[in-house]
Amino acid sequence: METPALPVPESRSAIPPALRGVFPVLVALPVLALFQWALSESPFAVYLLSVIGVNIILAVSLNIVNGMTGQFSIGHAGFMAVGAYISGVMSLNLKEVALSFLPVAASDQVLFTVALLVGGLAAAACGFLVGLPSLRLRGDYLAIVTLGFGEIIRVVVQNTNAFGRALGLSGIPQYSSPYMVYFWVFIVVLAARRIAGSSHGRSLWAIREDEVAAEAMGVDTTGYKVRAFVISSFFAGIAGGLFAHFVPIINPGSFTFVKSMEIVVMVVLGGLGSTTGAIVAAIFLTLLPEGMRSLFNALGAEGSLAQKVDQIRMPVYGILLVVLMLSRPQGLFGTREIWDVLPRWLPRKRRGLS
Amino acid sequence: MAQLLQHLINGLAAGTIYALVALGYTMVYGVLKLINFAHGDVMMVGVYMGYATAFALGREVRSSLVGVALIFAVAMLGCALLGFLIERFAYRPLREKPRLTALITAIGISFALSYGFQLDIGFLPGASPRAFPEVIEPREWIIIGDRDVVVWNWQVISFLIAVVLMVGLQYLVFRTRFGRAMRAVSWDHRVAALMGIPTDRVIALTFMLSSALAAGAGLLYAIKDTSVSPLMGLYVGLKAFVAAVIGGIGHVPGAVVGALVLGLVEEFVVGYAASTWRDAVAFGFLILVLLVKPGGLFGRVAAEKV
Amino acid sequence: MSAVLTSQETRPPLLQADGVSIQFGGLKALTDFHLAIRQGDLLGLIGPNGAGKSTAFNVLTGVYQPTRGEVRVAGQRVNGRKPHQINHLGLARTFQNIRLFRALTALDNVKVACRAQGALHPHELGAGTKLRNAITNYRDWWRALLLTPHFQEEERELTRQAEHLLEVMGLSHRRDEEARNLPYGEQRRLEIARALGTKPRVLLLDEPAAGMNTREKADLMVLIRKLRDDFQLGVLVIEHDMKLVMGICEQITVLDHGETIARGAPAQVRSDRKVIEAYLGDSYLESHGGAA
Amino acid sequence: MSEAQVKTLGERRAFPPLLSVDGIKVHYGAIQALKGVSLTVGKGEVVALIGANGAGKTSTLRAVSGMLKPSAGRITLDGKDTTSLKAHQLVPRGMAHAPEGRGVFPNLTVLENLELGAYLRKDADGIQQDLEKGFTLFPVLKERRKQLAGTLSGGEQQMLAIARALLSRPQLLLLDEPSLGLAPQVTETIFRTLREVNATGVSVLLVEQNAHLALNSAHYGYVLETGEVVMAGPGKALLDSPEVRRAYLGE
Amino acid sequence: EKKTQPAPSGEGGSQTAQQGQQKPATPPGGGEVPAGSDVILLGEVGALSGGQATFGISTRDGIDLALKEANAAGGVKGKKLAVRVYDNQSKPEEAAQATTRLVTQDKVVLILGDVASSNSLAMAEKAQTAGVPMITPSSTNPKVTETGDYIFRVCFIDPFQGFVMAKFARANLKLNKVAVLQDNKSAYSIGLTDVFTRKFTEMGGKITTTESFSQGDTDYRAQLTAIRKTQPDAIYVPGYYSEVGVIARQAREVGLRVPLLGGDGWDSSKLFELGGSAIQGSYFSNHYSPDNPDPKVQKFIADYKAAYGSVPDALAALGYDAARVAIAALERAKDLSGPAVRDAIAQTKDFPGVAGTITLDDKHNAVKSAVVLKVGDGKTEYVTTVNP
Ligand SMILES: Nc1ncnc2c1ncn2[C@@H]1O[C@H](COP(=O)(O)OP(=O)(O)OP(=O)(O)O)[C@@H](O)[C@H]1O
Ligand SMILES: Nc1ncnc2c1ncn2[C@@H]1O[C@H](COP(=O)(O)OP(=O)(O)OP(=O)(O)O)[C@@H](O)[C@H]1O
Ligand SMILES: [Mg+2]
Ligand SMILES: [Mg+2]
Repeated sequence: METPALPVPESRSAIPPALRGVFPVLVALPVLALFQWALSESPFAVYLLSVIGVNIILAVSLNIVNGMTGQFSIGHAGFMAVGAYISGVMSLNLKEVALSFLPVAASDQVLFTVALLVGGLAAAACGFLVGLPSLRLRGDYLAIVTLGFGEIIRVVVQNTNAFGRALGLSGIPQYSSPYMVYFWVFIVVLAARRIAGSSHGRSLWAIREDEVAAEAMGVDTTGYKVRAFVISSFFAGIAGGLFAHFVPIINPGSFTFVKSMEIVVMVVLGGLGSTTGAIVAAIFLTLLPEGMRSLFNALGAEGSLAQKVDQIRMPVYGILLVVLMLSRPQGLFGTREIWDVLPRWLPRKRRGLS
Repeated sequence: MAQLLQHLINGLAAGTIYALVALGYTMVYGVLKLINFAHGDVMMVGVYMGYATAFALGREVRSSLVGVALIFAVAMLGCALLGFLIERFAYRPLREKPRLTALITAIGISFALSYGFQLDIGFLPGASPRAFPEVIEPREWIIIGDRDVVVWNWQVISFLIAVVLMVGLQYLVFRTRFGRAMRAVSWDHRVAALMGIPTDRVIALTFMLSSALAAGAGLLYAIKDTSVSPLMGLYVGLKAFVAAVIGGIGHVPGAVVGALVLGLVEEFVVGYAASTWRDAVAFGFLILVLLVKPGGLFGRVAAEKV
Repeated sequence: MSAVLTSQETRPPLLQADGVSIQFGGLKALTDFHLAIRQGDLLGLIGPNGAGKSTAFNVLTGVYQPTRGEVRVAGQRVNGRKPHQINHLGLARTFQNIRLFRALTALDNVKVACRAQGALHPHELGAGTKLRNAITNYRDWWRALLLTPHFQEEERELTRQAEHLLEVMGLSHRRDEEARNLPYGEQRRLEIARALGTKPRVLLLDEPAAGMNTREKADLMVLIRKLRDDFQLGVLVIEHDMKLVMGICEQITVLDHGETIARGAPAQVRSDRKVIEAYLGDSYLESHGGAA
Repeated sequence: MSEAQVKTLGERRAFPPLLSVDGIKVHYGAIQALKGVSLTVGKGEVVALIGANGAGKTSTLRAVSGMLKPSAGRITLDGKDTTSLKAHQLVPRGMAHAPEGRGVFPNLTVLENLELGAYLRKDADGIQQDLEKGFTLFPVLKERRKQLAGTLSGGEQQMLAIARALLSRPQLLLLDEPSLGLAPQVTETIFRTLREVNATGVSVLLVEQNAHLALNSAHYGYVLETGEVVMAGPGKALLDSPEVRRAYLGE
Repeated sequence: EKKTQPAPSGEGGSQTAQQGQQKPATPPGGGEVPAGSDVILLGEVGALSGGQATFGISTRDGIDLALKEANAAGGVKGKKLAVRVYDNQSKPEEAAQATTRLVTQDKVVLILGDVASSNSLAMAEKAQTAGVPMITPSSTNPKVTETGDYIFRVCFIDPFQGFVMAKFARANLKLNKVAVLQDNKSAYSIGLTDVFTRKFTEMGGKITTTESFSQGDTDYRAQLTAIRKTQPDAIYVPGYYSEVGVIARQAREVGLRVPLLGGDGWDSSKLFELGGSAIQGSYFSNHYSPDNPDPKVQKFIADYKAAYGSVPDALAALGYDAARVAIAALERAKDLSGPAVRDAIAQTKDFPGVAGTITLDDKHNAVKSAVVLKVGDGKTEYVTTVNP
């Protein structure tokens, strides 16, 4: 019944070891294409799913730092902003450019991917910078540095003409598609799971549990912390890039510390360290406000009082957070994953190596 | 020169308000190691309580000494009660749980209060800012030259209040039995209970004190800047929190010094450099301080005995 | 005894402290501390509470930086090195207040410490290796992300090693139990297993028998000897249980107020007047009958 | 439930009753740590509780001092039911508990730690006297009175914890492994102190790994095994019993 | 290599600009009301919570009033009007989400909103893609209507307003030196600053300094002290009333006695409360003057007061106008499909709004005159009208 806290890659498997690394990707690509096709008639579902996907990427990536490594970062929106703006500016400038050897649509996707990667790498570079102080700073002090960093990014954007200042960047081509978003969701989840199942993941958990002991057992704690920040902010940057290409307007007001907090909420609500928990929480918290909207509509939102109802969502959201946290303080799944807590009759994940 | 002096005074005045709010953060952090993200919003609620009282009292009464005292009393008591309720229902049940969970409920409370007060339903005030009535009639106390340098009565008053409160709190925390109990609870409330310390009561009292302090700070803030709005707690709260960290969170004089320094830094950035970069400089300064002194100006990073 | 000593001298010390001192504020926690551990040694470090024993461990392992003196591991000066680097040179320890990774399983606790390679050679710590380390590191991350066969093989190898260590320490039945749920005595043993995972040359044990009953202590004595022999270690033990220390250590260093007040074979130390006054107490003499 | 299985050796000296623990059960989540433990401590009596690691000794003390609420069973102190009282409510009734892991407040100075021990006392003079007494008992503490307790060595912290517990002038003192990590000499001191304190009428419930020491200084002892009392008897009698000698003294 | 496809900011014509090249946008005309339905559903997205809530709420009330009046008068094409209002929390991504929902799920025929241009831009992208017409009441940034042919506005744009105040300051007030205090978080404020600065210097004036603050601030003493040093004749504060009132007080406090100048963001009955006596004697450009004796303006003011308890501000007036332009267009349109409604709106000419007569030009912007008002004791005084 008690499952190991750390997932381990499967050992008994029909897939030859050499293929195991890429196998999930090979499976995912056609599935995503199907998914994309199924959605083609429903712009709102596409939009909502994109938001959910971006939030999943954010939550899962933040979980690498906050959940696995036990560092307390509350500036994730800053990294997201870096990715969003860098890739956004790139796409705006390359809007009229196409690769001659490809059809226009394909060329756009290629350029978009490049823009995403550049944005992600820029965010990763920032993550490296922010990770460095973790050499000296612990806990809440590190948290406030990440927060400060996020705010600095916001101010920089707000004062840079190339980034559109307060108005933000508008008219970014809407290249983002559920296919792309969920491809990255897939990548980030896979990466998080594989990190968790490797010696790197164990080192991160060790840092979370006891930094002094980890260091004494030969874990380069600073190095690992910095790398956790780099990876986590890379994906935040990717999330930002995806976000910029479907909204498709970005504005400094979208990347405030309130946004960072929302991501932290997803991670904690899901259960610190639980990747599937972060996913479920991200889905739930994104759908919650929209669900309230549907509820109010069903109650007759065209009435006069109902016009005031939509703004009730935010305070209600706040109260719900309190209630949820009180009823499940360890997060949805604690540090475990969904298959560890689902009832037994569901197909269970095989025990891995350990 | 005169301008420099004026900036100095402005900076100190702004810092004073940060200081009063920061003291509340520091106190709660001191006992619970909880960053009470709802603190700024409690302050906001306090200000609205004072606002309502001021209106109920009418123009005459509210600017009398009794009136002012009454406004402060209502707001501070009201907030103490609010603080008690928040602690009782949102934080206490999570005391044995991981620290981050309480942080999330704090965020939840913060959202509920700030966005809740933006509603224009029932007694809630609605989103638009209001002018806080003049309760302390602003008077110029020191004027140099052709109003080159002006010091206002409320600037001096709030500065004095901040200093007195700081000294008082420092005394409370380090010289009294209650303060000792607070510090014991902050380390390990289970063991503290073994000393006969009623931990729940100590924590509740700390919260009430810090919330009352927030209300007082908020009123001084509203008197100073005359404008009241539901999101005011968010902005002031964030800055005050930064100030508390600069000083070394959990450290009482540190909070005050950190706040004054932050106030001055912001003032001088705006006054002499580019006002657009104020927030960036403020946070940059914070990061710089932490890099040099990882526990803030006064805080000690508790040397962990291995 | 003296014959043994001379033969030891011919082997180079794996861990050496030369005139190490450290101060906390005004407090001299450790003064002019000397020590040399060679392979096969089983040394003891005793002294009254607050004498500086744990501090000595902390200085040796890089948790604290000495204010004066030099620490060498495998001949390499390690002053200023981080604990993990010193650990890589082959120095592992346990903690007086157990510091396990509480939420991790017993197996994972050990796996954290297990690394593919053994202790580094001293020159591998020199300048210029930083870049190489960084490259190796990122390469390892990629291997983990791509689940390369090499990575899978390495994971299996780590698991095998860790399982073996658990078995050696008699903890196999606790493999998948979270560390925090283990009884105290098993937690102590798990700490030792974890330390062994780093493939050390020298093992430092800080009060390994604390919280164990007499019987468990007796078992531990056997175990420590066995570990030394099987893993070819040098071992340094801090312990307040005289039966254990006197029973297994070949040489004992006694600290008091940070200063070394005696050093020698158990019999010698036991009858040293200064040691009796500062540490053992007269009643110890009475109950053990070994008057000087 | 397990009352019948307790093997009792020898006669217990009669003390007026003080603490009585009656069939308490304790759970940590799914783990049941105590499966119905019963024991009594008389006024002026020293009672030792021995048992292997994880037997539930600490849990028993925690339940007695109100740190844990037992899920079943009853605890009475001085004739009053205290089962549902919280820890801080038991202190004024004469309970003092020096917990496992010492529980000193590392962010407070040694002196402040000691003063907290006397938190509920109002007699400044008496406190001062008891402080001095503590300092003569443990002179190191006097030297270090201004030092933060967190930087004390392990043994020093243990002394501080005991001195602090004594400062509340308890009627019943709960000690959880007081000799843990102490130099032999200090262990001596502590057990001597324990006897002295006991001589003034304070009852002691003592948990120790060092069964030899504990049973030697106790009037009565209980042996705990996996959450149950399996044996009880006067200290000396237990010491002589072959089971105890084999299981806990390694003979 | 250049793309062969046209840039998406297609204008005029009936073809929808295709934003997402990978698949064709939904066919235009999201607004088919189910046959037999007796309600025409409009959508509105506004900042009802967050930093800009106070403006969003005024707008909503203005729109609400217009719809009530229209329904009382029998509705449109024999059907009642209803509006579904979604909050965007003052964030563009929420605006985009709410708009997408309105145009594709709720199938509204037309969409209204918002104040802040970045939110309106996000809405415009989605409305344009879905082929649902959108009218923004009060977003003054030129970019908004450039998004595509389905996007309209009933207010003038930043360049015009900046020009109005520059001209007024130079020609009427004969000012030489003006300092600027802008809201760095607001695109609107930055836009006005840019135009004002350019025009004012072109006309021979001098900008002594440009300082900035962030929406939500309440302490402007540092900026004002810095401004004071430059001894301007006036301070241009193109912000919102929520900040301007306090700025005026603090300007007096640091010894600045010169008038403040501003734009339509000032217009609110709250300005007098927040600014007290300090704001008196200042000027701002606006869409309409409540002093306007025109009966339809006075009726609007009276009705609004009766319904919501305060004098309508410019945002309420513009919300009201936007809704009425929309209603009129729906009435005119041959059916309720997107292109038909779009074409009907585009034909709006000499529409008598309370905030000026509205004619939409070929860029879908309202060509209107602006008024300059002077702040008096508890009310504004009409000073002059400036024509485009
Ligand atoms: N980080 C620190 N800051 C200040 N003083 C310290 C620190 N670490 C240790 N000390 C002091 O150094 C002295 C030696 O402590 P140490 O822990 O080495 O003792 P020890 O010999 O291990 O004692 P014990 O047997 O009780 O564990 C003690 O007096 C302790 O108070
Ligand atoms: N906080 C806790 N959470 C979960 N299980 C616990 C906790 N504390 C104790 N236990 C379990 O309860 C059982 C009894 O523990 P307890 O600490 O009372 O034993 P003990 O006799 O004091 O042992 P030791 O000699 O190791 O101190 C053990 O199995 C232990 O693992
Ligand atoms: Mg020690
Ligand atoms: Mg125990």
